[in-house]
Amino acid sequence: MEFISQHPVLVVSLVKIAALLFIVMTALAYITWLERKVIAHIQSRRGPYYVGAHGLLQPLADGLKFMFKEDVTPPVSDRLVYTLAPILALSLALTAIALIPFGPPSVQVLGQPVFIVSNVDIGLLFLFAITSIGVYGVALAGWSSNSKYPLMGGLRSSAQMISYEVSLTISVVGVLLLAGTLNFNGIIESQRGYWLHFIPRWHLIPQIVGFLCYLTAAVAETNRIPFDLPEAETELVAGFHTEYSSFKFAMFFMAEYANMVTVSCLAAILFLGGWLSPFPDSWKWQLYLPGAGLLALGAYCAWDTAVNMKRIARLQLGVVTVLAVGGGLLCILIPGAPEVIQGPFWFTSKILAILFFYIWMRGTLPRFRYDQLMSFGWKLLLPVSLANLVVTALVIVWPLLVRHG
Amino acid sequence: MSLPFLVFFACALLAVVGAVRLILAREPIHSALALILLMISLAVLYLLLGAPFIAAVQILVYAGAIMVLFVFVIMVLNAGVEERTDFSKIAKYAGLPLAFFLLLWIAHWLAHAPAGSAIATGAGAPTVAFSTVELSEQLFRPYLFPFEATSILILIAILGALVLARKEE
Amino acid sequence: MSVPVSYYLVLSAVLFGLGVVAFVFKRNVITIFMAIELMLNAVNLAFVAFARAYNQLDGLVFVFFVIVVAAAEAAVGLAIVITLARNRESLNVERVNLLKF
Amino acid sequence: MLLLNHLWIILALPLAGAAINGLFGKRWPQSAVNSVAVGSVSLAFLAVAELVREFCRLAPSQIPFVGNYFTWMIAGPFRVDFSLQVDQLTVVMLLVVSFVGMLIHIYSTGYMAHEGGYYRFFSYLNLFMFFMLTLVMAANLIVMFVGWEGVGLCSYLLIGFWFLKKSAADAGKKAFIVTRIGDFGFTVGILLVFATFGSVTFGDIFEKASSMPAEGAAHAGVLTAICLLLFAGAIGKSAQLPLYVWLPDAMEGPTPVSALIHAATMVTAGVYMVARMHPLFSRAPVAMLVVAIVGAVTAFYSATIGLVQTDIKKVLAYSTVSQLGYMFLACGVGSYAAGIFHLMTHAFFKGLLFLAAGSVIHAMGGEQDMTKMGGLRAKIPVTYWTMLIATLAIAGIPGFAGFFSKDEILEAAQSGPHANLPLWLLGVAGAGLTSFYMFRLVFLTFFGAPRYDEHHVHVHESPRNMTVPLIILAFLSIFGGWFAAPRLVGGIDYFAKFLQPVFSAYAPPMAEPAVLISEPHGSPAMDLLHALVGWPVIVAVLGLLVAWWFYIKNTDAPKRLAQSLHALYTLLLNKYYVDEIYAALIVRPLLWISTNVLWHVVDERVIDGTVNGAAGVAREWGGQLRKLQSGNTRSYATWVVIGAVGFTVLLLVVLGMR
Repeated sequence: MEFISQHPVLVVSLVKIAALLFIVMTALAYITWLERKVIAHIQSRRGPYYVGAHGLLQPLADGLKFMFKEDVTPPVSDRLVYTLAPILALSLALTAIALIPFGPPSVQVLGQPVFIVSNVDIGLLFLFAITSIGVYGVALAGWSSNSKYPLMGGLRSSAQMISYEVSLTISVVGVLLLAGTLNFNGIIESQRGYWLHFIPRWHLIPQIVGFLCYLTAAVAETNRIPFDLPEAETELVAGFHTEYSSFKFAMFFMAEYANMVTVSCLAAILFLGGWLSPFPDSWKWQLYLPGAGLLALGAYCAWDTAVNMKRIARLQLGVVTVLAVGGGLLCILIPGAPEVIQGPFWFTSKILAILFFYIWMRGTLPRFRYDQLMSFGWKLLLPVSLANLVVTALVIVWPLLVRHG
Repeated sequence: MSLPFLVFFACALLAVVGAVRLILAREPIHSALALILLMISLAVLYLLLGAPFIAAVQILVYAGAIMVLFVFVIMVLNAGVEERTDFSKIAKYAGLPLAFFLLLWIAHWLAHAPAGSAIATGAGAPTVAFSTVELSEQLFRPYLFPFEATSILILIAILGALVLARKEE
Repeated sequence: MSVPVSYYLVLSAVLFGLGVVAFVFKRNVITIFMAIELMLNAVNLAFVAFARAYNQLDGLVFVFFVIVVAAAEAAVGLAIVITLARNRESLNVERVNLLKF
Repeated sequence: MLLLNHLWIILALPLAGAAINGLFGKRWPQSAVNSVAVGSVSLAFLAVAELVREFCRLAPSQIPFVGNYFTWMIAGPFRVDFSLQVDQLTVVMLLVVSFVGMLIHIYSTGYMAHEGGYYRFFSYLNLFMFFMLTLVMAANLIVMFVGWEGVGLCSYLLIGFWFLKKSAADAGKKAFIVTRIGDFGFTVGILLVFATFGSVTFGDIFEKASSMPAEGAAHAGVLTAICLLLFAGAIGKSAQLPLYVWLPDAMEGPTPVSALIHAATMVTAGVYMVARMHPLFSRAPVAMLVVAIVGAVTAFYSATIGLVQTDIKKVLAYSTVSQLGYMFLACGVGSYAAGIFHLMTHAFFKGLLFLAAGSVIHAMGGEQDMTKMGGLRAKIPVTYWTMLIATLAIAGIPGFAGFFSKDEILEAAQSGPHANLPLWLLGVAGAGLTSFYMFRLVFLTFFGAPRYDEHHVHVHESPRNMTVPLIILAFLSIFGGWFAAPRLVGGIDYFAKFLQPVFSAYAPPMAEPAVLISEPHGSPAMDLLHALVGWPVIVAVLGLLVAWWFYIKNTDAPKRLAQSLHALYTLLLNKYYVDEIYAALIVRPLLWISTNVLWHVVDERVIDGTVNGAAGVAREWGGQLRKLQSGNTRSYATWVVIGAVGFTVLLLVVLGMR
């Protein structure tokens, strides 16, 4: 007991981790739902529809299904590694999120910032460190399955990840040069302020090239279309997780989405000003934006419930309506709540935007060929990001050069 | 038993286990994994020593790049279980004992470090961490030349690797 | 109360010794490389520990360089391993004994 | 003052010539090599001329003029500068060396025209000039020694110029080794000089020496030792008894070499050195006496050998030895000026004789045996006349150069401060013999009936570039001695006067300077008469007549005489068996020792044994260590570990670094 009192950090952190895990997990689940929906609409389908209103309970169902399916482990596989791989993948993916600040550090409880699990001085470096280990999940999975397709998939993905990690990192360095720090909050703070009083000073604008490079590399890092060769169904059945089933497969699945979230968060932090609002502080009405949004959602749900829903679905959507309206009212009426909610609100909205962009790409773009992938990564992406870095460095150093001759 | 000690011994244990596994494992992959485990625990120790930057680099470069390379190569070559040939006599009767002797000697020597000497006094978490800024100052001012030299070294290594691994048609 | 530096040094020595043993007793070229990496790591730990002991950054700088060199060494070494495996269909150093009188 | 401030130019010119010819001459046409060689030496001569002009402008206080160029070596108190100096003596030597050298270069372009290794020859010749000039211009003993050894080297190279001919190669080696014996003395002498005076620079030495008392015969001391040691060097270099044996053999070299090195310049280095060191010699009467005796004896002795030689060049060689003897005699009796004077005139007429002999040999197609010549007078007139003049000069016939110098020497020996009657007698006898064998040479060569096959040998006069030098030298052989002419009529010896400041500068108080004015005999006419009918002249004429009687009047007389005095004749013919004696006494024992002790024991057993033993041990160890090279990487690793542990133990336990 006294041990705990000695180390409040631990307690608070544990609480925060638990909360974050819960939120993220659900979020992941519903991101899958979102993806399916969006793609369905892109392809003019309806997508999940029957499990709950608008298929809202679909993720739940999937989760249960994964739980209760038989967990097949190929007898020829290397058991230890075979089981280790998915754990590694998911745990690392989730660990990375622990470094993300979802809101300003100023919001504190027990002297500990609420919206960030660990505010590391060199957070970015750590993030990259963790993601860089993420490769093992895939590689080991491919190797330990001890079968051809997974091996190929594992090789491919590890090669691909190594290759694109380089340009990913380099494309970020430009931002670092501008921000002058590796700390996320620092980076975000460095984007505070406005050009011409209304254009936010996000690194997106000076680092547009870097941003594009980053997005591309990120997509490749997360093995998503158009870079999803490791699990290219047409070529490799399902790539590295061909042999995996039930919950282990689910873990890979979640890991992938967790990674998506991570890179989106990173993009938001580095280029889009993190939890900063795009509008000048002077515009007070933005404080009520989150609440208003929720209320609007509630209103829509109410109308939908009233008009389209039948029997049970009515109940379900009704619950959603109540939650939305209640949440909205809380966000507006509780004193101080609007300020507190600002950061997370903007941050999540930015993340959602980027995720939507991901899904959108998946819906539209075809898949690369492997050699194309490699040559693109090494011969186009890397040089461009390098050039971006060099130019940025020059621009930053130029005044010094001029001053000191 | 305060936290730093707890962390230290945990990591130390992990590291030693990793090293031993590296030796005993017959699958190269297992050895690699053991080594990765060791490296990560070392990274934590670096954190404990207040060198977060080095810790990050340790994971990023060692675990994240070098070991990935190892694993990758192992997979490419599909390196199977290593066959046990008999030890070379010298290794068995001279190398092993000597190595352990060396080990014990140094350990003993360090463990009985004269009290008050720099290495006997406490270090790590409570004291302030090395600032990354100062480190970079060091790296780019007094150690600039070696730094550049290493960059050249890396370049040459890349070229060498290309030349060596190229399939000769 | 924090951990004495000498503890770290002992650990480093132990790891180094194990690295040596691995280096001497492993047969797989790749594993032997890993043994080398292990030794380097042990040395790094010692470096950092000393840096802490004397509160000097140079130790860290050296670690930095060691890591860089290790990276280069790994790249070249693994390239060699690949060619080796390609030419001799074996990773066993026992089989690689052309360098003989 | 250009050259006085840049004395090194005079040295640089021939050195450059040697370098250029030696490096590039091989591919060049003869004309190019000629122009480089002759050009460099001619320029050197012009430089000397300019130097003399500037020298004459100097105030007496500035003489000797020393030019110090760089510090060569410093070892504690031992300091050697590369410094050159100019005084009257140097000037004389420079003029002689550079002028005669130039003439001989020109002559060689004709004489060597058909020889292989043309560029090599001229490269050596230029190199010789360089060293000779260094020798005469040196301002300290070490630099002088450099020149001294350098000329020795060039002499060796040139004697063995036709190194494919064994006799030539051997002669070269002989010259080198024999002179080395003398040089050993010279070296020790230099060391002793430094030990005594703490310096090797002439100026310092003489300053210190002049403050030392002269060492009488009773208490011969360090000065005597020094002088004797240095004189040993001179003996070797100038082919005096007992080390003269190399010079006759040196005739194996090309004739121009004999003329330049073994008549005009190098062999006179000894005389020059003695004259240069006169302040020491003047204070060591014993040494002086030795010098004089060696000189006189050599003069007579080698003249006797010259009587019976049939090889034209051998005769000249022995006559050279004997003339050098005269020079030393002069130095020995304290009349250095006379010695140098004779050195100069000798350079002229002996150089001329050799060149003329060369011309004869050239004409005869390589024949050197006088018994196979004869009657060449009409066929090669220029050679004949020039050679005749030279003969008259060396024989000391009044009016010719040799007369004045030799007369001075003999007079100094007869009535000089260190007069010594036995030596004078030897000298006079030598003069007679000289005159005899020289005219014998001339008569055998140019008079009487041809004794060669006229169908095979097509006698022809030499080309212009050979005859012109002959003529010039002939001119000098006549008038080269007339500086001293006034002395005969009680006037001034301008040559001696010119050199007087040098020899009187450090002269010991007791000994008055060298003879300037002969003691009056009354009227100049009487003096002249007295000089003209002096013993030297008489014996010279006698020699001439005897030679005429033997070789023109009744030509079978020599044989009869040879039979009647058979023992003596063979003795002379075999040069007193000196070479054989040396061989028996010195060479064979040396050879035996070096073969049986140094070679078979020391070299084969000890040295080779050591080396091979070391190699064998290394091989053995290697054979053992080789087994470590198992090709097994892990065993290598093990060794590394063992090494590491060893070092740790060393650090922790042995050195106790804790």
